Formats: sequence, C-alpha cells, structure tokens
Amino acid sequence: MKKILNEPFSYVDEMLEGLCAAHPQHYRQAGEDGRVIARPGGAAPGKVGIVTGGGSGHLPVFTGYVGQGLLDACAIGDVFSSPNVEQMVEAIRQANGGAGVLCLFGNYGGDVMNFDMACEMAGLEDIPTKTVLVADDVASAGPAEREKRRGVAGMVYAFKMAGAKAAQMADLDEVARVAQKACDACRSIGVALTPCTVPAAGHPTFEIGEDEMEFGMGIHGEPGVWRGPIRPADVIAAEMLERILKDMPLGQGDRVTVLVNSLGATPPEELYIVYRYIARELAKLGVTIVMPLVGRYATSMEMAGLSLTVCKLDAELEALLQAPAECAFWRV
Amino acid sequence: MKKILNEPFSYVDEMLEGLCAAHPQHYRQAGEDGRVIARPGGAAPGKVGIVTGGGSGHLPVFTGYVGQGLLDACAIGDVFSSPNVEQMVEAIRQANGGAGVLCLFGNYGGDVMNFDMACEMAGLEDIPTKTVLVADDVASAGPAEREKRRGVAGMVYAFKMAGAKAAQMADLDEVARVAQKACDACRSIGVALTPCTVPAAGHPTFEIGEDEMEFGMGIHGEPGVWRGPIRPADVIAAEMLERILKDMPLGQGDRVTVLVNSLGATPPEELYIVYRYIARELAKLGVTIVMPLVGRYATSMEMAGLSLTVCKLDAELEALLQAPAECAFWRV
Amino acid sequence: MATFTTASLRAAIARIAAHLEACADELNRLDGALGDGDLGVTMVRGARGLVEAAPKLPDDVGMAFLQCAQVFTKVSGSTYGTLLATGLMSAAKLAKGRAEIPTSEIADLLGAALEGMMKRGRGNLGDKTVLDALEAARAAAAGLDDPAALAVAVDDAVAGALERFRDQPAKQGRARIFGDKSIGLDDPGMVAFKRVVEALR
Amino acid sequence: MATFTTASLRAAIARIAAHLEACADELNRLDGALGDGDLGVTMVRGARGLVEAAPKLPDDVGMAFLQCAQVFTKVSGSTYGTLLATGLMSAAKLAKGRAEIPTSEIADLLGAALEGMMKRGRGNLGDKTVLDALEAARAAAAGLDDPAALAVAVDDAVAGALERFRDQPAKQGRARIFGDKSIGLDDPGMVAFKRVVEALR
Ligand SMILES: Nc1ncnc2c1ncn2[C@@H]1O[C@H](COP(=O)(O)OP(=O)(O)O)[C@@H](O)[C@H]1O
Ligand SMILES: Nc1ncnc2c1ncn2[C@@H]1O[C@H](COP(=O)(O)OP(=O)(O)O)[C@@H](O)[C@H]1O
Ligand SMILES: [Mg+2]
Ligand SMILES: [Mg+2]
Ligand SMILES: [Mg+2]
Ligand SMILES: [Mg+2]
Repeated sequence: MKKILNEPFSYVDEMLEGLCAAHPQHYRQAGEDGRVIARPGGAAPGKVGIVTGGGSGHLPVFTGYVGQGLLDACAIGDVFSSPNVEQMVEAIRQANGGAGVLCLFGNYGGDVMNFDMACEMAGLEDIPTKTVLVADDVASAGPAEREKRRGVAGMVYAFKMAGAKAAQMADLDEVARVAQKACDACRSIGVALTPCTVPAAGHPTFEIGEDEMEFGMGIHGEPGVWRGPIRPADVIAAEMLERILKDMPLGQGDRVTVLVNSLGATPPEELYIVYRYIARELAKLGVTIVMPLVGRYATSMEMAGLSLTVCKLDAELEALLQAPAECAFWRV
Repeated sequence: MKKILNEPFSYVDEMLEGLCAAHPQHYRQAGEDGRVIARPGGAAPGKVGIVTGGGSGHLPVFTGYVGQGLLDACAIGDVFSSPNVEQMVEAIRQANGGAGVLCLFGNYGGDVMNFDMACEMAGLEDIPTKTVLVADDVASAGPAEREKRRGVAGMVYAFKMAGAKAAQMADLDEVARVAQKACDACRSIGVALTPCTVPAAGHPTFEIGEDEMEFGMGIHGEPGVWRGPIRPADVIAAEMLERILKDMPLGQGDRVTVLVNSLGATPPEELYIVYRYIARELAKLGVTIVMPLVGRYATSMEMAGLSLTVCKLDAELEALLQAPAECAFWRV
Repeated sequence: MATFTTASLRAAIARIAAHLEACADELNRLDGALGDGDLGVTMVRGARGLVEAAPKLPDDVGMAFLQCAQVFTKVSGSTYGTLLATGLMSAAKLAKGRAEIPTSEIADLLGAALEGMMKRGRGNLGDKTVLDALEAARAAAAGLDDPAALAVAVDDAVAGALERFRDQPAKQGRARIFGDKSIGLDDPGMVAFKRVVEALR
Repeated sequence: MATFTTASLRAAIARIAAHLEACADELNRLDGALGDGDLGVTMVRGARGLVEAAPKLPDDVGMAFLQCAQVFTKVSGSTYGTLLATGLMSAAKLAKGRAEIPTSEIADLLGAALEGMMKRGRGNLGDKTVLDALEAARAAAAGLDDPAALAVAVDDAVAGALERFRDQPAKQGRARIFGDKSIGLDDPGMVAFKRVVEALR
C-alpha cells in the first residue's frame, strides 16, 4: 500500500484536522465527531443552505467545495462509505440559515438512503429540505434509465451553479430548480488505468493488467463498459466525447463548459493532451467552450485515469458558472 | 506504462497546445517551435521580466507559473530535459520589457549551462540579465555545499516573491536580491514512494519495492538519503521537519510559510495528514505559519510521494508572499 | 393482557446487546463474503449505544423507540444502521403517546417498521434482505398475545425465512453484485435479525 | 601560407556531416551506456543544421562561426550541443572581422574554444570529457601550418587521448554517476569529437 498515513482508521479524521488547520478561513469542523465541515462564519441568515455529503477519498469532492458561492456544509463518511444519518442531519443544521436547505449529492444507494432519513429528521426539527441527485455518468446506465446513473465529476458544476443561485438569495425552490437544471445539463464519463487503495481495506479496489484500461469505470471501481489495452489519448478522448454527444447532442452555436478531470494520479500534462483533442473537436462542431476546467476536481485518491464532463449552458447557467466563488481548491 | 498520451515524442507539444487552448488568458506559445510560454499581453514595458525554464513533467512547475505577479516567460524542454539555448533566449526576449530579465530556475547542470549561454547571447542583443539559482533540497548536499543543492518545490516561493517584487516595478538588482533572499529562506525535502515514466523512455525512472519508500529522493529520481520500509505519516513528517530545522533552526516568534507538496499521485488527503503534524509541531516551537500551501505545486507526473518546504519570512518576504498573483494553477 | 413497555424494551436491549457481542465476528464474516464486512461492527456499536441510552429512555414507548432510532443514526453510515433506525422510527410513530402496547399489537409495530424500511431502501419482499426476515416475524407475531409464545414463534419464523432464502440469489445491496455467487450463502442482514430475535426467545 | 576561410569551413561541414550520419547509432549507443543516449541525435541534428546554414555563411570567419554556434543552440537541450555552441562562439570572438585565418592560428582557435567550454561547463582537464580530446587536438595543432599535416596530427592526438582516458573513471556529466563502471568505456563526447576530426583527415 503506497500511501502516507498513520492508522488506517484515523485517515479521515486526521485529514479533516489538517484541512481545517491549513484553511481556517474556509473550513470549520462541526458535529459531535467532527465529521461535518461547515463555513467558519456559520449559516448566512436568510440564505438557502446547500449541503452535500458522501464518502472520503475524493478531494476536493465533497468537503473541499464548502465555500463562498458554493456549499455551506458537508457530511463526511469514511473512505468510500456514506456518512451516517446524524452527520447529515448536523450538516443540514449547520447550513440552515432559516430559508431551508438543499441536499445535493451523488446518486449512491447508501447516501440516498441516509440523506432521505436525515431530511425526515431535519423535518422533525422544522428545517425544510429539498433533495437533488447528481447522476451524470453516462457509462452507468442508458438514457432510458438516467435516474439510475452514478454521480461523478458533474457534481462540481451542480455545486457551483446552485451555490451561485443561493448566493443571490434565491428561495429553496429556485435553488433546487437550478441544481436540477445543472445536473440535467451535465454528462460525464471516465476511464481508469489503475485502482486505488482504501486505507482500512489495505488492498487495491480492483485488479487490472499492466497494459490495460477500463472504459466507463466508476470512481469507486464500479465496472465500466469495456476493458482492454490502453489506447492512444486521442482515441480515448474520441470515444468519451462520442458517448457523451450520443446522450446529449451538440451543434453549431451551442455553448458548453468542459471539465477534464484527473482521477488522482494522472498528471495535468495528460489532461491537457486530452483537452486539446476535445477543444479541437468541439470547435469543429461549432460549439463554444466557456471557462474550461482541467485538473483534479473529483478524484479517487491515487487512482490513475481521467473523466470528461460536458455541461451544456444556457444564459442562466453560464452566468451562474462565472459568478464569484471561493474554496481552498477552486476560485472563480 | 499507465499513461494517457499519443506519440511519446509529441507529449510536450500536445500538452502545451492544450494548456494554451484551455487558458488563453494566462498563456501564449512563442518561439519558432512553440516551446516558450509567455504572457498573452507581451512584456510589460518598464517591468523587470522573470524567466524560468526546465524540463517538462513537473506541472505546474515551470510553465504553469507564468502569470500576473509571477513569471513572464518560460522555456520548456522535453520531459526531464533542459530546454535548448535558443528557447531560453527566446523566453528572455519575450520577457524583456526594457528593464532587464531575471533568470530564476532550479540548480540542474544542463539548465545552468544553457541559461548561462542564453544570457550571454541575450547580452549580444543588449538585454541585461541576472541569474538566481534555486537550490533548496537539503537532502542533496550538506550545509557546507549548499550551492550544490538541487532546486525543488521551494522555487514556487522564489517565483512568487520575485514576481511580486517585479510587479512593484523594482529594478533588476532589487528583483534579483529578493529572488536570492527567497531562495535563501527556503528549505525542502521529499520522499518518493513510486517512480514515474518518462514517455520517450517508456519505463519507470527507478525501481522500488512494494513496501519501500526513499527518503530525500529528487524529483527526477535522484538518489536520496535512505531507502527502507514505508513509515507512518507522522514518522516521515518528523524526519522531514527535523532535517529542515537542522539546516535552518526556527524558534519562538518566527514566522514561516509551509508547502506540503504532492509529487503527483499522492492525494491531498495524505498531504493534509502530514500538514496536520507539521502545523502541530511548529506550533509547539512557537512558530507561526502564514498562508500554508497544501497541494500539487511541483510534481513529477504520476510519481507518488511528497515534499515539505519551509520558507522563513521576514516582513518583506511575507508581504511579497501575500501580494496578488494569478496563473491557471494558483491564485493569491 | 400482556403489554410491551419501556421496561420490556430495556430488558430486551440487555439481552440483545449481550448476544450481539458474541455474534459480531460471525456477522462481519458473513458481510465480508457478500459485502464490505462491517455488519458486526454496525450491530455491536448500535447495541452498545442502546445499552447506554436504556436507563434514560422515557416511559412513552413511542418516544423510547425514537431515541433508539437516533442511536442507530449515529452508529455508522451503513445500510443496516439506517434501515434499523427507519424501522424504529416508523414503529415510534405508531406507539407515540402510549406507555403500554398490547402484545397483540407487536405485529403492527413490525409491519410499520417493514413498511418504512421498504420505502427507505426501495427494497421489495423476495429480495433476500432483512425485509424478508422481518415479514416472516410480522406474520408469525400476528394474533399472538403471549410474549413468550410470540418470541418463540418469531424466532422460528425467521429461521424458516433464512432456510427458504438461502438458495436464492440476492437482489439488493452490495450482495446483489455477487449475483449467483450469493446462492447458498445466508444474507448477512437476515442473519443479524435472527441473532436479535433469538436473543429474546 | 595556408589559411582557413569560410570556404574551408563549408568543405569541413560537408565532410563532417556525411560522416556523422554514419556514426549516429554508435554515438547513441555509447551515450546510452553512460548517459541518456541522445548524443548521436544531437550530432546529426547539429550537422544537418550546419549543412543547411553553410551556403549562406558570411565571409567573415568569425561571423560564420557565430552562425554555426547558433545552429547548436537550437538543436537540443543536451550538454554537448551547448558546449559546441560555446566553443564555436569563443572561436568566433577570436576570428571576428577576418576572412582568412592562418592555419598556424588554428591551435589558438581550439584553445579559445576549450577555455570557453571549460568555463561554461565548469569542467576541468582530466575529467574524461570532450575537453580532454580538445586539449589533445590543440596541443597537436600548435606550430603546424600545413592543413593536411594538421588534420592528421589532430586525429592521431585525439585517438591517443581516447586511449589514455579509456581506463579512467568519468568525473563529469551523467557519466560521473556511473563511477567506476565508466572505467574501460570510452567517453561518448570524446568519441564524438574523434568522429568530427577523423572526417577532416
Ligand atoms: N435496499 C435494501 N433494502 C433492505 N435491506 C437492505 C437493502 N440493502 C441492503 N439491505 C440489507 O442490509 C444488509 C447489509 O447491511 P450493511 O452491511 O449495513 O450494508 P452496507 O455495509 O453495504 O451499507 C444486507 O444483508 C441486507 O439484508
Ligand atoms: N561539464 C562538462 N564539461 C565538459 N564536457 C562535458 C560536461 N558534461 C558532459 N560533458 C561531455 O558531454 C558528453 C555528453 O553529452 P550529452 O549526451 O549532450 O549530455 P547530456 O545528454 O547528459 O546532456 C560527455 O560524454 C562529455 O564528454
Ligand atoms: Mg456491510
Ligand atoms: Mg458498510
Ligand atoms: Mg546525452
Ligand atoms: Mg541529453
């Protein structure tokens, strides 16, 4: 296990301690066990709060996106495990400024179930909530079963756009509408070259040959659409783009934003090689790219691979994308 | 080779094409072969230009730090190879706003020799230059031979501080003085857990056992001070800090900035675990940390490992550290 | 007419907790074969939380159930903890405001729990999950008003459900991805429920 | 009195370039054993650049050397390219403003190149590098004013230097980290220099 850690079971708590020590202007630990990250200044009165949550091991997702113009609180589970219900309820409490709370998170069974219960419990405390699920991974289910798709890097855009809307003091329905609209506008797909190791497990999440890649694999190693020899960057990029465009056709005059995201180990050099191809191809179609992101935005620790997200913009989403935002990992 | 690329020999050029396509507001390709990255607006008249250069494979180093309040141009070599003299001369030309150019780069034989020649040639074109070498890696030579040390992540601080000084329209001597002062204030040390693969070579830069780490290894795989079983994060952090403090004692009332830097694959989660330890220990010594950086600032593609840099601040360096700066990888 | 009170709940907690400590390794092992191996940990943490909560549980059985539900919202992020919390909360709604529940109504409490858990987990009967064990328990409890007889009937019924589902494939949760490899293996959540009810026999 | 002119330089370039194309693989192989294996590539790229530049070289031998130096600043980022560029530039300074250099001054040009290259690379004689080959050439050229005799003397001297240094360890550049493993192996940079001078014999 090529990891730098102390006790596997203290991985998450020590990480959170370091995160808050390094960025006290952005993050504050809350909750009985410190497994909630909230804004240092507390909830903004009258603003809709936005909460997310999920397993650790995906920085900047989820915790990292707590910040100005982004999220208000996050419940943090162990590596690749759902937070518990109480942690989610506490995150909802921390984010509640009196205008209700949007729960915006990836479509994973445990998270869905726990947030469902947490919202019910928050209701007992008279905190109104709404839920929007991120389900952008086109590899995980066909268009007929879109609601079954996993949530991957597209959530970064949902956080950004919903966060900007909430910062404009829109009401809960409006913030939820924008979040849903952002989710509906995003399509993602990833390729994995190597697994990563969950500290408590101590062994890689899956096995893969020295010259193999898996196309469409999920960020926890969920099975993809094919496995085979590693292909050239442009061939990989072409298939990613093709699968996304099949699901969401784009043409002359369309405006999109694009995220070429490393799953962890894949260096920015390689992301730029892929971005170069995507930018060329979209230009050929007459599609304009606005504010592209290239880097590590949604990861799986030291996994090698990358994902492509395309988010189709209208005037509303484009303005929200470009509104100011700030956390320790991203500033707009 | 778990890499996403097309032809190994087009790795750098395709990367640069993608970099400039993604961030045209920050980077512009220049030079006959496009191997110079300069500011899109050209050299700022009357401002001292700051140029760096070196091999590719270290993003954001070197190219990434071209930006407002940072560098003006960068000459880019193949992966882990020095740029050629003509590329360096072109970078110097691009950065020349009439007030002279500071060449600020890591202490590697080929880069030193080539910049030396490039400065001589720039002189023939009546561009005055000064050179400051970054040599911060305490593992690479003892205090008696400080000038033989390799330049590693400390260069980020030298870029930042010299860049801020140049932005204040200081003259070449002053900018060089600040750059040298920043270099003198920095101490770094790294640990490597895995090698990386230079695309054109196609095989890992070194071999290392499944449970081994190398303490003090350089970013190109230069031999370190010991190799042995992977130790717990706090034990690694303690030895890194101890070796740095031995070289640069710190005590009550001192102010520093700290960079916990991933060499590539090591995820931010693990960097924060290490930062947590460093912050605690420095607090015990009565040392104040200003604006810590935790992330990927100077890397070796997909190498696993991390480095620690401590930069001792006085009022001048602290103000320069916190001055505004912006590139695609870092904003202050 | 026998009744279920907060005192009965305390007694049940004590017996369940003691028994689960002994079963933790087995449950971790079963869940390890078909999931992530944390079920024993979930159960023991939950049981310890209940033991801690027991002395201060209110007389209102509904409120007592609600506090037990809250214990399970804290123990872990795993499915089973949330499902148990959901079941306890559903039962709590039915029992709210009453200090005594007739034994004959226990089947209704189990039914309410089942309904809540099905809704929460979007699971169905026949999926080879704790739901099937719970339904067997509910059916066995229906119409019984002697606590001892009820405990025996429920335990036997859950044993029967285990038997019945053993050779079927799992259709829910992590076990589902094992597909036909789950045939012949007991569902860890059903076994955990069996360990709970057998402690009360 | 024989002289060295831009015409002599063009003739030399043609012979050197043809010979280096044939030696590229050997030089890559030698550098591969003690370095990064790019020396043949560096030499061929440089030679091709010189061939391209040759027709337009000015009559001022100094300026012609300077343009040759510039060719080597473009070919690669490797040490050897920069050292050759440095040597050519140092010779250029000495030759500047003259269209004819007496053959007897060639030793001085070599000496100037050597001095510049030592300064640039912070290398010393005895390090087992191109510097030692160059010094042997300089010493052999001193006092000779017949071009043909000079070519023979220089080539023999460089062969002698190779011989002399073969069983010493490398003390500079990438080869140095091979330590005693470099004993018995020719320094790739010395061999490259040998290939250049033997082309002129
Ligand atoms: N959707 C569901 N509905 C009902 N029961 C479920 C569901 N998913 C899982 N279970 C039950 O939960 C048990 C596993 O619990 P647990 O170990 O907590 O799950 P995990 O660790 O995967 O979150 C299964 O054996 C099954 O009985
Ligand atoms: N500092 C130095 N001074 C003089 N000659 C050197 C020096 N370093 C290397 N050389 C010469 O350069 C040759 C290697 O050249 P080259 O392959 O271009 O180096 P690299 O690829 O390592 O940059 C060596 O064989 C040696 O003769
Ligand atoms: Mg489990
Ligand atoms: Mg679990
Ligand atoms: Mg070489
Ligand atoms: Mg080389």
